[in-house]
Amino acid sequence: MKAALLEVRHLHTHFFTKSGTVKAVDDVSFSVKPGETLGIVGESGSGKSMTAMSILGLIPSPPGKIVSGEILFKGEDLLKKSEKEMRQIRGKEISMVFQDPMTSLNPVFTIEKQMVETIRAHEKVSKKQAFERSLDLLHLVGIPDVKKRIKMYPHEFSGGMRQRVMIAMALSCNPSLLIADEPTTALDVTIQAQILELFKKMQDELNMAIIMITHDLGVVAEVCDEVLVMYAGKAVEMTYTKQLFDNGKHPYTLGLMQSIPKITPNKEKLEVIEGLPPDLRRLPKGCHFAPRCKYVMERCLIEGPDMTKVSEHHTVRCLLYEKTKKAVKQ
Amino acid sequence: MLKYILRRLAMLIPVLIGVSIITFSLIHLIPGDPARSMLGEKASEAQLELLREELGLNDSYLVQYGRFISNILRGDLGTSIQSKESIAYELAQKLPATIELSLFAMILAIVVGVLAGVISAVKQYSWFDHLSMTGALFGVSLPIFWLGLMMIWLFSVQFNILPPSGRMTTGVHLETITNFYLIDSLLTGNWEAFKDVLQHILLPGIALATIPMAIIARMTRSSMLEVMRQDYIRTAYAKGLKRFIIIFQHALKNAFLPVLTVIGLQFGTLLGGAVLTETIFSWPGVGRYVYLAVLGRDYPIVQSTILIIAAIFVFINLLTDILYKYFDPRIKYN
Amino acid sequence: MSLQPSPLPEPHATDQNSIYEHQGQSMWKRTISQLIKRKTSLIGFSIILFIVVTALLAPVIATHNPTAQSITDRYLAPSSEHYLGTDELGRDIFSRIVYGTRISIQIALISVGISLVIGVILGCLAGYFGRWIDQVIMRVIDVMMAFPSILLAIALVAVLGPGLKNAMIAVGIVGIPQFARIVRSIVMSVKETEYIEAARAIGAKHGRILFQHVLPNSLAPIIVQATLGMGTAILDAAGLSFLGLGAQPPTPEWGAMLSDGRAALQTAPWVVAFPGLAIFLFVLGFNLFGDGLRDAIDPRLKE
Amino acid sequence: MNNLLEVKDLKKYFPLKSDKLFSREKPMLKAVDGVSFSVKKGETLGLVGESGCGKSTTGRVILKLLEPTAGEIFFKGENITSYKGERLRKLRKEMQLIFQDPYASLNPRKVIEKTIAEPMKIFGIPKEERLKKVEEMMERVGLSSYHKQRYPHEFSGGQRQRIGIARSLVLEPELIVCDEPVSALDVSIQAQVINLMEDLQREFNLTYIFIAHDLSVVHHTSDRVAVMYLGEIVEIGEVHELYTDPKHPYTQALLSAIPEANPYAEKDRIILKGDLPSPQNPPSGCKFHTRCPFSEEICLLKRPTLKQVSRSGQMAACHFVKEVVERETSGMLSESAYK
Amino acid sequence: SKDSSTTDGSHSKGGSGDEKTLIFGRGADSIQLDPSKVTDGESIYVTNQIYDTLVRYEEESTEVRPALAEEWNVSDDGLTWTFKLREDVKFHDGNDFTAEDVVYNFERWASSSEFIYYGYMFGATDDNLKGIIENVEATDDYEVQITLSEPNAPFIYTLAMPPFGIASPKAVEEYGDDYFKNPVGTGPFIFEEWVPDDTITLVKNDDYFGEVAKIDKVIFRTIPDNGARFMELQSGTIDMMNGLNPQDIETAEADNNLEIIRRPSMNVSYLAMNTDHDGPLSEKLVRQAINHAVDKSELMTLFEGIGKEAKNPIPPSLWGYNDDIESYDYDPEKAKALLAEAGYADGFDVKLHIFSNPRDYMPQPKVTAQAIQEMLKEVNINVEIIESDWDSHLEAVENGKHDMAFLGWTGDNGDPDNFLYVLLDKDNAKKGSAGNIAFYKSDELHDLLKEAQIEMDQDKRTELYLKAQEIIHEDAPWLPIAHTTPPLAAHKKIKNYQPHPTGSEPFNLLDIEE
Ligand SMILES: Nc1ncnc2c1ncn2[C@@H]1O[C@H](COP(=O)(O)OP(=O)(O)OP(=O)(O)O)[C@@H](O)[C@H]1O
Ligand SMILES: Nc1ncnc2c1ncn2[C@@H]1O[C@H](COP(=O)(O)OP(=O)(O)OP(=O)(O)O)[C@@H](O)[C@H]1O
Ligand SMILES: [Mg+2]
Ligand SMILES: [Mg+2]
Repeated sequence: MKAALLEVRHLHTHFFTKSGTVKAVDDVSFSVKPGETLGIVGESGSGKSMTAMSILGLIPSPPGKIVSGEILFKGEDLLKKSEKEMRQIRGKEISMVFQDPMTSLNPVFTIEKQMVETIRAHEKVSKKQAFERSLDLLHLVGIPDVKKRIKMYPHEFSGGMRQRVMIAMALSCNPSLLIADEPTTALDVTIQAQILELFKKMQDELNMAIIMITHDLGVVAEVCDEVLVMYAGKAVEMTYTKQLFDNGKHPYTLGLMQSIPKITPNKEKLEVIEGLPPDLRRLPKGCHFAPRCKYVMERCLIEGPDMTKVSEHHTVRCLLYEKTKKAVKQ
Repeated sequence: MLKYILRRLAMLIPVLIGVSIITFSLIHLIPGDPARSMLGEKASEAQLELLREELGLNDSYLVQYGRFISNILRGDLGTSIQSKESIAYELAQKLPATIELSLFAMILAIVVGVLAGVISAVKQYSWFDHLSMTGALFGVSLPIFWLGLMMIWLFSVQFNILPPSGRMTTGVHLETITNFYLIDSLLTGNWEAFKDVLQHILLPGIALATIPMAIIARMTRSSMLEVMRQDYIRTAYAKGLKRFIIIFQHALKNAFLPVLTVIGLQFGTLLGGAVLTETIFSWPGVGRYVYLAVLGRDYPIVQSTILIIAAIFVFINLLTDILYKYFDPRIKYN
Repeated sequence: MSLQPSPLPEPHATDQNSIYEHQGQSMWKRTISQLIKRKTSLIGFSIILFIVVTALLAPVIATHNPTAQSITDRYLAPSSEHYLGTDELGRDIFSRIVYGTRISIQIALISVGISLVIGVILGCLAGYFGRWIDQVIMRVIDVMMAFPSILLAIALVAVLGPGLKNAMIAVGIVGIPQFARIVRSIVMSVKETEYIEAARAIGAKHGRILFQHVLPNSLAPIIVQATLGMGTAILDAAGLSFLGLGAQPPTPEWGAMLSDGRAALQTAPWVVAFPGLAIFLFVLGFNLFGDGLRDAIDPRLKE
Repeated sequence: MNNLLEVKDLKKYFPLKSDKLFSREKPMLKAVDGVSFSVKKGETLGLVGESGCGKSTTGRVILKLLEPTAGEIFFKGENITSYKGERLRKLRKEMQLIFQDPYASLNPRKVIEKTIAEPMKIFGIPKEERLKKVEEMMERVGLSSYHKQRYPHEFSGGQRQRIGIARSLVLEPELIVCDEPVSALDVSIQAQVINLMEDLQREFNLTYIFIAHDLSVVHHTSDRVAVMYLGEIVEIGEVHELYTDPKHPYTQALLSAIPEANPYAEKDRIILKGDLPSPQNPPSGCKFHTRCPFSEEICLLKRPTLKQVSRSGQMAACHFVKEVVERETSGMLSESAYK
Repeated sequence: SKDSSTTDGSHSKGGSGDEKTLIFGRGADSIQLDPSKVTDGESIYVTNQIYDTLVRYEEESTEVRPALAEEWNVSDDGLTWTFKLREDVKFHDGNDFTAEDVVYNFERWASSSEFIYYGYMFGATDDNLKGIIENVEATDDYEVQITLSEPNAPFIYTLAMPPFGIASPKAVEEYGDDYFKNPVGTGPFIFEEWVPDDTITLVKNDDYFGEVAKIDKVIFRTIPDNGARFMELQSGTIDMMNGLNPQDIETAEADNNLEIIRRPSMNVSYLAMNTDHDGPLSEKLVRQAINHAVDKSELMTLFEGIGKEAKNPIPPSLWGYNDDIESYDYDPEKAKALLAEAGYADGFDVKLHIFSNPRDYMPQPKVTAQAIQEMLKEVNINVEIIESDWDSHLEAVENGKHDMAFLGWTGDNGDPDNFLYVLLDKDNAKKGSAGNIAFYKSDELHDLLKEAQIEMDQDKRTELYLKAQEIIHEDAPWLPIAHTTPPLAAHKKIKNYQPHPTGSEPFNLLDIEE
């Protein structure tokens, strides 16, 4: 087995706001191996983005703070690095693509400027060289007419094109890890297909690890090797993609999969997870999902479960499986 | 771009016509007899009538307005009733003083305001932030005529370190080239004069700069805060750029746009404030000129000067619009 | 910019959307609690309260008759008899400033009232009906905005004749464009919201849409602008009085007091200093409170 | 069955501001450009397409919230295209709208009771009846009556959407245009709202025009589906047929692009090249030709019309699909979306 | 010239150069430098340095002494005046001064109504632009004869007024319309430069026929604000100033470097009551009551020592002053009684028009007005103060729009006629251009004043004027307020400065000693 490229252990990221502490990331652990794709799914506000931002050390502070945990990248704890060292990692070792391509590029600079400065921030190359490299990268991600396009401003690009530019920029220093935070959510389906295709192609060519954040199980099924499911700041289930779809364990995961309409000939009534996601400032005692859970037990309202191994490479945070844990232990 | 400028210029025409109508009608509603102002207390009724005829004051308003406009288009701003001097000439004499003071104040306001705003935003809730924002709040709440007087009292009366009035000490020699004394003294390398001029411009400059400075600082701060929240700033961080570059290049260039508009509008405050400031500091500029003309009901001056000031203001705003376009590639001009 | 297809909505439900969360009738409750939390707005509110109470209780607070002269006692320095000294006619500055609060409040209310009423009407018409109505109104506003405001006020007072009443009218007129523009832009953006479309879809008429939906939702920024406008009005009116175009003697208007005391700047600086401080405090109060109100009502409205 | 609504060659052009100072020809944005379809009573017509293709505009024109540039709208057989004033207001009782953004579609200054009651107030329904109806309706959409005096911001997105639905139902309309009613909601909430809408449809015998860009949702909710591209309908047909046997290359690409929640699915994706062209300046001929993998010369020159491509009434606008009047199973391409 | 904004040498600062420069600060700029066309003091103050008149006033009085004319005589009928001119005089442009030049100037003044003072002093009208001056003739290269149409007692004094300064005909012709900013005379100083609203620079005339100036250069600098001007004086950037705030007198006196110089008084400030309006002010009793109701000694404190209570329209320094008249004493009770007698026991409302800028004879109009407002309140008269700038004020009061108004007068030529006839004769109570803004019409007074105008014997005239003042006192159209000694402030190094009662004086005797 390959050694993990990135390993996150018991990450806790909290926001200390006037109206209370938001536990945006609340005990999340996972690991990513080189060349593999990890998907993180979960509903809005479940802490997906903040997990990613924690890795890059970009939690807005104040009010945010990484309270505890370890983030080991190539064996070194990123949380112990200085701001200057982190700057050397961001954009070079780990780069990121954001959800909204319309707003992720600086509107007042040309694409050229934004590409070139990224390269020159990390490598001692001339402007000319950086420019040449930018042209190559843009070409690689499928921007037509690169020479002309590179002189343009972001607003002159469509959403899909901008996302390509973002990806090109993220790839400019050959990162070993690419974090994509809902890179296709803002795009139309046909464009989304293009971008997902591009991701696959890039991964094949450049052999980097990808963390793909999404709320769309379809995307997960399509591109991810492994999946982490998050709910209300907590990691609730992690396993291989196929395993999750075949044999998902957590009631939330199950509910999620049943509530999306599928294109099948027989239309049934949709299964529904009743209720609303909790307010992260006022989390219920015990299991956070308990108020919406079909299988809720009395214990669930009192006890917060830990991540439990249910099988090789499959962990779940649910009291239903605690027995299994004991069994495995024995 | 040129097309845009031309279009914007064309759009100014109705505004300028409106401005001219307002100035014209305002001044014609002012009670009082200009002929009497001109001839003084000892003139006879017949002399007055003669003069009225001469000035065309007996014509219909429409005829007078037509004459007013056609004269202005020919660069003839009329003649002062009191001094009998061509107003265009007198304005040309006083405009440099006002422009120099306004620009000095504006540059002061922009430099200090933007810097304070940026630092406050970057170090939100720090002592600097609190201090400069309190200062800015005081700045927008201060009556500048009072501030001017208090500064005179403090610096001229109590400490006697800065002069209370004028542009330059009488007797200091200065070759004038541009009529902007600061520039002229630098051009001729006349350090004594430069120091003297600087001392003179300091107090009125500060008084005039106070409000724009405060507003620019507040605007810059909130605009910076807004921009710093934007996705592309997060992108810049994620790219591993230096904080300094992110703040002063990526953020400031975006944050400056709304500030630019405010700067344009603040020229209005400045030109209006010049009336008060120039009066207090005996600054021989247009503000004092127009105020004295209002008091003396030298209405050709009031009419022409207000028109010119409004036109200048309108053009400054046009200029900021164009600059805006220069800074913001997104703007489509329609 | 506006014609590009908008990106698909983000599937956010819990965070953001503060612009909506901060509205609603209970906005007032929320606003008040927000205001109380903020030190600055609380200070601003206290200042305003202090001024209003001073105005109400002027006869009780004042130590002297504000217009009573005692020429032999002119230019007395501050003392226990005259807290803030006396002016050129031996009048008690403290008492004059105390009574001056009444005038200042009156100026603020009347001037802002004029700007508010006319500005809101114009802004609503322009923003709601658009087309040529908007064109006409906005061109007029453009022309008004082409004049530096103090200059326009001076010109207006020159026409109307000096005096407090005319100064208030001039300051009010000069303030119209601000209101009209703010109201217009709010009305335009509110008009585009889906709940207005919903109202149209259920067959509501213009009057109902305007008064039941558009105006109530435009109220917050208007109130903020009105609060901040009070400070500006006082400053402008004091400026006019300072130039001799505003309040006339023996009215204890602060700007006029300052102007009258100017000749004695060297010998009796307190005659100038205190009325100026009073203006400053008054304006500061409204600015602090207005800022706080804006932040409390909607943080996005900032500046 | 009767057609409740029929739309013929509907067009909506938005004037664009010209770049030139003086120009005779006003540039136009053709948001909806010749759309025809009909909706039967009690059915749900799905309207899908990429962002900006004119779905919402179509919905709004039908409701006469926007004046059509050209074309005709028949509602219950009556031509309502030129209805104005009072007659139009009467019509509002029968046609309603549900919005996409649950945050923006409720007046934040009104308690929800007033919001829900407002349509009745406008139509002069007495207060007593109003109150009763509001309570009834709230309960029906799953809100408790103690919610009545609350403001919209005190509700979650899903709940707000329920309020919006209640508002559009109180007048007991026949037709409801739902403009992406669930796309702003989280997956788990989305399902709740979809279920509710389906229940209501059955209960009140409603007719829906269901606008969405999510093909799975449309599939789930609709009886028939129309696919729009740049202001035109490129394909329309019964839902199963359309999804299993899409005739138009665009529909095919669209369907193949949906990421499927099935890790075992091995799909041959049709990846379209390029972006959606701008409706300000649409391509000539077949508007899809710039992205179509099969485009030929004729596509640049001639605009294809909708023609029947299957016996059951499926229609597509492509030069390369055969017109079918008889029963015939042929398409130029056929690939099932079902796996 | 436009390319040099001010002069070189900074004498005022340290006396390093050999040039002696006087920097004189004042509140307003000159309007024109052609004295024959203006009436404002600031213009005349400068032209008085540049021009000479045929005769000049004595240094401290309004008696006349030779100037351009060495000697003169008048025929017994008082109609023909002969002037013998100096022969050693040159204009600043180098031309010799001759009798023809005098004739030219008189003809110029009589050519148009633009020459306001000429018309005003010699009774010119639009129909008769010459007025009482029938003929001016050069009887010799250096002799001029002036023939009048009627005797005019103040004639010779009038000729000493600065507006009648003799200009160089060549220069007048050469500059045409621009002459007003290119003045050429024969006076002790030569015009050098004018930067409007800023400075006017004059240099000494080494060829002056009289006492050649001790200083090399005079710069008049405009600093509108009284306080600011005083601060400049304190910091030494100007040497001398007029228009001192009364408040600053004490400060100046306490300053070791400064000195207050008081100009002898030849003015009066008053409150005129419009007798023309129906209502209380048309009643003599009411006007007397008002005179009784105002405590002038109290008012004088507001004049900070530069004012003296007035009881007559003419200042005491003038001949013909009637010191026997007894001032209305301050007695509110009596005032109330008089009001009751007139039927106004409950008082009445009245408007008082005042001007905003200080003037020599009334340094604090607004404050003074407020003081009077308060005093009249004691006797139930409610005064509303209406303040306007000088021009609007004049316009309003000359048209009789006021109930009561402040105004004042500074004598032009040291003749009582210049006060009494101008300010109180019924001839001058015409709406629109009234000098008599009380619109006081007394035939008795009119006859006296007319008689005095043509009477050439000074003693007889004195009699007439004494009588006139009695009538005025009794009818009380005015509340006379004060005669002031307008203060100037100067550095102690300024020597030999002798201010003249008429308000302006040449600087040729003045010197600067470090
Ligand atoms: N600056 C902040 N202050 C306070 N709370 C914050 C802040 N930023 C994020 N949060 C909270 O942290 C939680 C997790 O946010 P995060 O952005 O990670 O969610 P997400 O899973 O990415 O959701 P989405 O799908 O909407 O992007 C949310 O509840 C959010 O409200
Ligand atoms: N009022 C308007 N003025 C001008 N153009 C408009 C207007 N409304 C819509 N458009 C344009 O018409 C086109 C179609 O818009 P429409 O909102 O109908 O698309 P849509 O299919 O609903 O897209 P989305 O999925 O983004 O909601 C777009 O290009 C849009 O920019
Ligand atoms: Mg996120
Ligand atoms: Mg839409």
